[in-house]
Amino acid sequence: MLSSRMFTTAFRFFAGLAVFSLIAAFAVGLTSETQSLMNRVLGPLTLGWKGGVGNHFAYTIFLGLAVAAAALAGLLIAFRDADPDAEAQIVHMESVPLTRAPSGVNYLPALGALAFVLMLIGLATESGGLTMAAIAVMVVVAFTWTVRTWAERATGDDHTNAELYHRFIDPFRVPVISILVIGLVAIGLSRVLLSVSKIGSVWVFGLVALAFFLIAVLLALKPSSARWVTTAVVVIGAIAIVAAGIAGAVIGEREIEHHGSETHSSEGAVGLHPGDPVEIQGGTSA
Amino acid sequence: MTITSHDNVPTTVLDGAVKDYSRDKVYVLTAIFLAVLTIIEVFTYAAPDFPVWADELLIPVLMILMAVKFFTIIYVFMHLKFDKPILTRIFYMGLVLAVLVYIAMLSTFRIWFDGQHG
Amino acid sequence: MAETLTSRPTLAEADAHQAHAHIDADTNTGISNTKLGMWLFLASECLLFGGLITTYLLYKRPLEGPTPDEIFDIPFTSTSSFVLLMSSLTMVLAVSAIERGEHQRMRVWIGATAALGATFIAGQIYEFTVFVREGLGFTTSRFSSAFYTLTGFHGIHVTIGIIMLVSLVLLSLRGKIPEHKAETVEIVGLYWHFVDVVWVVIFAVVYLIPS
Amino acid sequence: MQRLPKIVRILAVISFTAVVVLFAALIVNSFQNSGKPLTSLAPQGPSAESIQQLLVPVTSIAAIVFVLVLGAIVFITWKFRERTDSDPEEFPSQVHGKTTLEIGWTILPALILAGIAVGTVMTIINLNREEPNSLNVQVAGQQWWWEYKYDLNNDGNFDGPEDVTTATEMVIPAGKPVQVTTTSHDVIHSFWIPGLNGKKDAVPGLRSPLKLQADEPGVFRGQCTEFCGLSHANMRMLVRAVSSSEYDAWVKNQLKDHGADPTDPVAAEGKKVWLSLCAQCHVIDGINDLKMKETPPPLVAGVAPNLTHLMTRGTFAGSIFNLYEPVASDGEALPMSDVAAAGDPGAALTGGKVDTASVNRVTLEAWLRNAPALKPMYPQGGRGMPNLNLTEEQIDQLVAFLETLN
Amino acid sequence: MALTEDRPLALPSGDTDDGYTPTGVFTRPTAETGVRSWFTTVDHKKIGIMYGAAAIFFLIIGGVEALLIRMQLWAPRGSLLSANLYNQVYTMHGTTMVFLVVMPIGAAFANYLIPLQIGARDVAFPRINAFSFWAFLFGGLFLNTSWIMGGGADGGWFMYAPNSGVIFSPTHGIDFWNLGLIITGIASLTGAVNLIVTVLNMRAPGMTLMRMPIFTWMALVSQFLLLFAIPVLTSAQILLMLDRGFDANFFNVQKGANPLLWEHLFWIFGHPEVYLMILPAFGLVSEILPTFARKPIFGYPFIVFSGIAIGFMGWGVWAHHMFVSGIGPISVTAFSLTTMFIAVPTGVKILNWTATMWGGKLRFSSPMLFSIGLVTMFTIGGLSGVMHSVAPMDSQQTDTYFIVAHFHYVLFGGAFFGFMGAFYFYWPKAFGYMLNESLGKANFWLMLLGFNLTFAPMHVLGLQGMSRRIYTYDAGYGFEFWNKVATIGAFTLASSVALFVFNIFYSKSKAKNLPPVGPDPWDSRTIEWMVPSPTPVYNFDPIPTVTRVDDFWYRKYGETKDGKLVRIASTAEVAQQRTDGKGIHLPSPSYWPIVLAFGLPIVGYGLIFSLWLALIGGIIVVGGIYGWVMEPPDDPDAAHDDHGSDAHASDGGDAAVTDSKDAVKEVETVG
Ligand code: HEA
Ligand code: HEA
Ligand code: HEC
Ligand code: CUA
Ligand SMILES: [Cu+2]
Repeated sequence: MLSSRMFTTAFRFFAGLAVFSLIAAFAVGLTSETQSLMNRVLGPLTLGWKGGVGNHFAYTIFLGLAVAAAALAGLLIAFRDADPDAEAQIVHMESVPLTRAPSGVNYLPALGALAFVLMLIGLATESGGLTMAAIAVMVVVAFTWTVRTWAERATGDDHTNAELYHRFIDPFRVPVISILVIGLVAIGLSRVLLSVSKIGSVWVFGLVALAFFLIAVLLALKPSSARWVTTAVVVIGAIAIVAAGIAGAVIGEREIEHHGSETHSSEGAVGLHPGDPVEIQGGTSA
Repeated sequence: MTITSHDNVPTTVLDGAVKDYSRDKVYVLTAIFLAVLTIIEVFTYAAPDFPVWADELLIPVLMILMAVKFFTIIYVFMHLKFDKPILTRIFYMGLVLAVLVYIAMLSTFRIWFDGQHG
Repeated sequence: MAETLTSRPTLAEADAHQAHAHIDADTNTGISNTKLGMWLFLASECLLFGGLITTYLLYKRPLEGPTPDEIFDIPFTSTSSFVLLMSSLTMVLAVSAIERGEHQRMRVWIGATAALGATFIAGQIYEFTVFVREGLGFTTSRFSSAFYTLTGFHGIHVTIGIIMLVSLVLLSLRGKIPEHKAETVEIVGLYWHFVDVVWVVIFAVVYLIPS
Repeated sequence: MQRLPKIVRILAVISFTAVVVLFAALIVNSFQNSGKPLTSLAPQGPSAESIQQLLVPVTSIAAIVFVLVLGAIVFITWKFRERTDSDPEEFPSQVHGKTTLEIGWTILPALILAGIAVGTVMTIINLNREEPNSLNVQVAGQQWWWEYKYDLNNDGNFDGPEDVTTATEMVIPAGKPVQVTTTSHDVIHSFWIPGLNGKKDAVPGLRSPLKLQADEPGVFRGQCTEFCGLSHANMRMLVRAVSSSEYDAWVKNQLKDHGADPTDPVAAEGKKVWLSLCAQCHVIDGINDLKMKETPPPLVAGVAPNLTHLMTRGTFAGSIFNLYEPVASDGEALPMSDVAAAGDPGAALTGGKVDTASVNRVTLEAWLRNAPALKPMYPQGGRGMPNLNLTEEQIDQLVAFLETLN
Repeated sequence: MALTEDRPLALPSGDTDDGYTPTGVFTRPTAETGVRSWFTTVDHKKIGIMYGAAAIFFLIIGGVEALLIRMQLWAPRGSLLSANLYNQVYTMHGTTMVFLVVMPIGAAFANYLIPLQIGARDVAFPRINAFSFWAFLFGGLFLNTSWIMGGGADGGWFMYAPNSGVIFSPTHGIDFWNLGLIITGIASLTGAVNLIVTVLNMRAPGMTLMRMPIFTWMALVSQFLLLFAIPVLTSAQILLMLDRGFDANFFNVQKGANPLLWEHLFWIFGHPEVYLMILPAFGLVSEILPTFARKPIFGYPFIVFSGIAIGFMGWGVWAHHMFVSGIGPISVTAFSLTTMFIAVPTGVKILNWTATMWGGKLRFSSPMLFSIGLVTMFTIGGLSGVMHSVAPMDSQQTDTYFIVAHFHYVLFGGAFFGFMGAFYFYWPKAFGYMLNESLGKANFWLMLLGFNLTFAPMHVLGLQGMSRRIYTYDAGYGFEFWNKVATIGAFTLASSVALFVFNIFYSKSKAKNLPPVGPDPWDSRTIEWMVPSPTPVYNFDPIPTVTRVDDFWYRKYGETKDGKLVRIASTAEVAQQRTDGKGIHLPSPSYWPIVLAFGLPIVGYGLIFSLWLALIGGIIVVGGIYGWVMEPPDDPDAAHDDHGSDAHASDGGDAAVTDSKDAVKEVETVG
């Protein structure tokens, strides 16, 4: 299978680039580091886990380049970029139409920008969580965007392009979206529940569930209503939950009384608790 | 197990019956039934002195309610009632085994007599 | 038990016919492989949850720290039990919808099931947070370890179920769940109901029976 | 290749004969139990005897069943083997089964087993019957030695002032039933004196009963049989059954404490060393027993062997070393002694004078010099006795002090 | 499902440019031959062979560990291994032999033979099958990497708490043990679901349950045992993992934990486990004995039902491993009695096998020799089992070498002898050449000798007081002589295993000059012998219709009224010819099983060393699952009809409803 037709020119270029950047990163790390030889060799090899990498900046640049090039090379080999046969096979046609400019909206730039701003806010307010989350979003955006731009220009046929895109992105997107949905509801709602009183939490909880249920019933009773209605309900619901969650988090948790005061004496075996250090005093050494 | 290899049965018994909502009605009624049972369960907590489940009877009552809910869900929602009996047998194998084995195990801990285990 | 002498060279011909003459049922039992497989899996899950429930029963009286009676918030847990119960209804309605070929309705019901499931998880996060604040950490006592492990494990099952449900909606939107794959919905449904059934047991055994 | 079949035939004959000879030798050997201190086939107390009374018939039944099955198979394989001259198209009669026969050999084993079951149940009842007037001893396992607590006043408490705590060796009166309660301070161990009874696990947090009784005075060896970590192999136990008068004297001595300072100046120095180093783990009644209750030793088990009456024991460190050595002819004791023959404390057992000449100083000093080198232990994890880096002088002083602990 | 396809699909014909897949790694792989094909195969035969090969690899590891044990115990105060190392070696020996040798060999035969014996083309979920294998292999390798990452587990193969806690075993060995066995547990569980569905759903026409070959029956019972036993172990292991990694209190005695909890959970798993190890061997012997006695198995229904009975009763006896743990006399009595009566169904089997040979015309080929070896050696082990079941006797015997003797007699003398016989029996079917008979017989006699020399003395050692799991013993206890004998025996045994390995290569090199073996070299009885040797990828062409037990035999022979056998057709007439397999649709290979399985040990390392690594592993697993689910159901190349629906599905919605009706059966959602 790894026949030579597999390796397109583009793949060779990127693969070569990856290998050379890797070597460069290693060389930079090795030469600019001052520790013992073993650590100088190990450092660049283990990403600085054991040993040092010398000139951090150059090492990172080269390593980043290597990773990026390797990713692109992988992508190219995965989809046989620029191989008309491959595309033809996807559309089940003898040959492929010519490429033309992509169509359709692309919300990724906006999302990326938003994440960037959030990151700045995070940095300014020194909230590590926000910064990390924003960076994560930016990585995802960059990744998706790359795949998408590539896919949009792959062939001249929008269907084919979409199919290519989905083949690649769905195994990542579907679980991520699913987890986001749960995370959103679960975390948002639990913040709200924590901020209201004990009785209130039962009510809020019950009512939210009831609302979900009733909306579903309404939508199900009129399945003919346009798709945008459903979409709108989902979007509004999501926004509401996020907003409520933020509000709940801002208000903070209610006062919760601590129970575990009265400790019953342990009836188990006598002995040390696992965490306690063992100290033995030695005599004068012989 | 009497499985003959040539039963002419369609893959899903529930197939066909296009636009037939009668089963939905059954489901809704079942859900209401389950809800009522759950309310009774909650009442054992809210009104612990109610004669039906006062004192020793509490645990039996709860266990019975639990069992009824359990079997209602697997029979109606999970279609065991409408499906091939072999599915019921397979599931029961696991269920009965689990119940018997774990009860036997708890018995060796003498857990049923208050305060003896530990 | 001896059988009379039979001449059977015709058998080879019979074989040859069989391969082309079609068997009507796909399988010997008339149940699809995936469905049978799911039921087998659920049967084995009984023993997994059984082990955890047994552990809980053995350890439900702690030597130190809060006791179950002190800590449980029955009204709240009752509500969340209701939520999970109703999600079983929406699930079964979704199965029923796809069997009729109503894709949009199926997506709505599945979406509702997922939303209710996520609500349940929210409730569990809330409950755990409150318990921890009240002094019942995971490592506090034998009861706390057993309780969090059992309910947490159930929570993980619910979460996996929700992921499957949302994935179903997304796939359905992409047209990947045509009628002939309606059974996929039913099978995910089986899993979902089973998780619900486990909660029925947990609710009674863990929460309602006083220690 | 041509000659291989013949070799194979010779191999077959050799193997078959060798296996038959092996089995015969094993059967003969299992009747020879002298010189095997751990054998379970030579009971010396009522409990072990009642097990033996079950073992003999059950083993015989098993042997008979095996001989029958094996005999049948040998016979069949001989009688019904394919002969070289037989007609390849000649087939044996095709029997598919015979229900009556099969039901027969379903029921027959069931009946045999029912018989075994009756004997089993009776023996279990017998072994669990409570004996009146028995001596109560709590046996606690820890890594990797045993602690014994005697409830001498029968108040259900093993820690009262009239009670005795000792380690490593258990002294019991011959002819009197002893009700042992097993438990553990760390992991699961198993208490087993094969000559007196079967074993019972020592489970932390659990207390399990075991009945022991020795018919005659003597020394009974045992071995921890539940895997308990690093030195499981080096965790033995020793029961010393003595006449009842000797036992009473032993108890009387055990109730004494060792608060008084030793007269010998070297031993007095040793006591100081002991106080500064050893007392953080070991107890000597009258010296640090009260303090130890406040600051338990840095050990996972929470206890180290009680040394109050160390010299009344014939062995030490999980009974793997002799504390007293029968004096060797050339005066030189081996560092690793032949512990199958347990050391004998002699008069020291009941508080008499310690025969310092026969004390196994070599091993005892080696133990103090570097205990983990003699017995694999894990002192840095709080399990076992550490190497305390003592000087030779300190060791001599300590041994002198320890030798006063009769 | 895909197998009962009504759409005729061709096997990829060899003439197109083989190995070129235009859409790269995101299509299904196609290689049928060559090294790469083994990594992506979903063919039950290849998977079965890989199970066998991996098991023999692990056998050598476990065997070398056994030899180390024996060398250490050669003389009193052996100094080859330190106490610490010895504890790791014997723990890993037990674990390896049980989980990575005997269970997978059972899985190997089940995988290879079940579809052939029931007349199916493959198992129900071919991709899951591949996943099971890879998960087992990676789990096993993961377990063994502990040797180079800080030492193996050191708690004994049943890993009693609290000795398995961090305080008492601070190295990572037990974590490796725990997570490795969770991974192989996942493999076993998915394998069990798969094989049960296969047997229940995919039998050939006429193959009713009571016409199934006995091996299939026994394998079915043992898969049910796996299905229900594995989750019990998993639940216990989850508790252990939480205790070790997250300070839970399940086995923390300070907080009132009860160490017997682990013992119960382990043995509730453990006892069914020992039966699921022996039952496949019982099944194999039930195939071999009638073949070489040239008469039917005596009392087919009794053999089948006693197997089922063993399966059921096996659940009610677990506490016989805990007679002395302090569970109280009533429990002891109850479990003592239930245990004893398990000898009844087992005895039925032994006696029925004996009766099968009675009146037969016995040919002593190597498979037959090993089978007779099983019948006799297992009986010794079984009878010592009955001796343990008498609780008072067990209180003297438990945790001594008497037990070690018992379980090696049942495991080696039972399961392993059966497997050896089956290796010789089925080798021609799987590989197309016979193993050398003379070497085979030599192998048997050497193994019998070595086996008895090794383990028979352990009975006496145990009764005379030698405790198990001791790295050393002292002189003066009378243990020296028999330990030496056992050590000599172990090396004899090793040489017999080596002889087997040699035989494989020797026979293969000689096979070139010999005529090819036909489909039916032993004149056997069941339908797997109808197909050419080695088995073609498509198994049967056409699928046979089955009319009775031993269907193939009765295609060759007829019976007169008085039970006389008459040949009615030559083997060549009734056996199937090798065809080009055109028109038979087979499941396509896939990358995802190995990808998914690869993620599991990474999660394992992550849980031990760094949760970040676990996250990466988790991403591989999740990506693997979704890649799997969304994988094109079939290789587009292999499809004749248009997969057009894929192309215009991207606008979502109900577009795909228009799928053509004849695609309805092309479902392979998870398989
Ligand atoms: C293949 C695995 C296998 C099999 C089949 C068996 C079969 C049996 N086992 Fe065994 N057993 C193990 C594997 C197995 N065992 C292992 C691995 C351990 C140790 C685990 C450890 O501690 O590490 C163990 C330990 C073990 C113990 C615990 C010992 C202890 O630790 O104290 C006991 C106790 O009862 C026991 C009993 C039995 C019995 C009664 C049978 C019966 O099924 C045997 C039945 C067979 C026969 C009896 C022979 C044939 C019958 C006849 C010819 C009919 C006539 C017979 C009579 C009338 C008696 N086994
Ligand atoms: C199926 C299971 C199985 C098998 C096959 C074996 C096989 C063997 N076992 Fe084991 N054993 C167990 C399962 C098994 N064992 C279990 C479960 C335990 C309990 C563990 C515990 O207590 O936790 C145990 C424990 C155990 C002990 C007790 C340890 C102790 O308690 O301290 C001993 C001691 O002698 C032992 C010995 C042997 C020997 C000599 C073999 C021999 O039969 C091995 C023979 C095989 C080989 C030697 C193969 C290697 C071949 C070569 C090296 C040559 C060829 C090489 C090439 C061609 C490359 N085993
Ligand atoms: C950190 C704790 C610790 C210290 C300090 C310590 N020991 Fe020990 N000692 C032990 C333990 C634990 C054992 C039991 C070891 C075994 O047998 O496995 C033991 C065993 C012994 C024994 C054998 C007792 C018997 O009956 O078997 C003697 C004698 C002994 N120690 C003497 C000393 C002396 C003398 C010192 C001081 C120099 C000392 N120990 C310091 C923990 C300690
Ligand atoms: Cu203590 Cu083994
Ligand atoms: Cu068992």
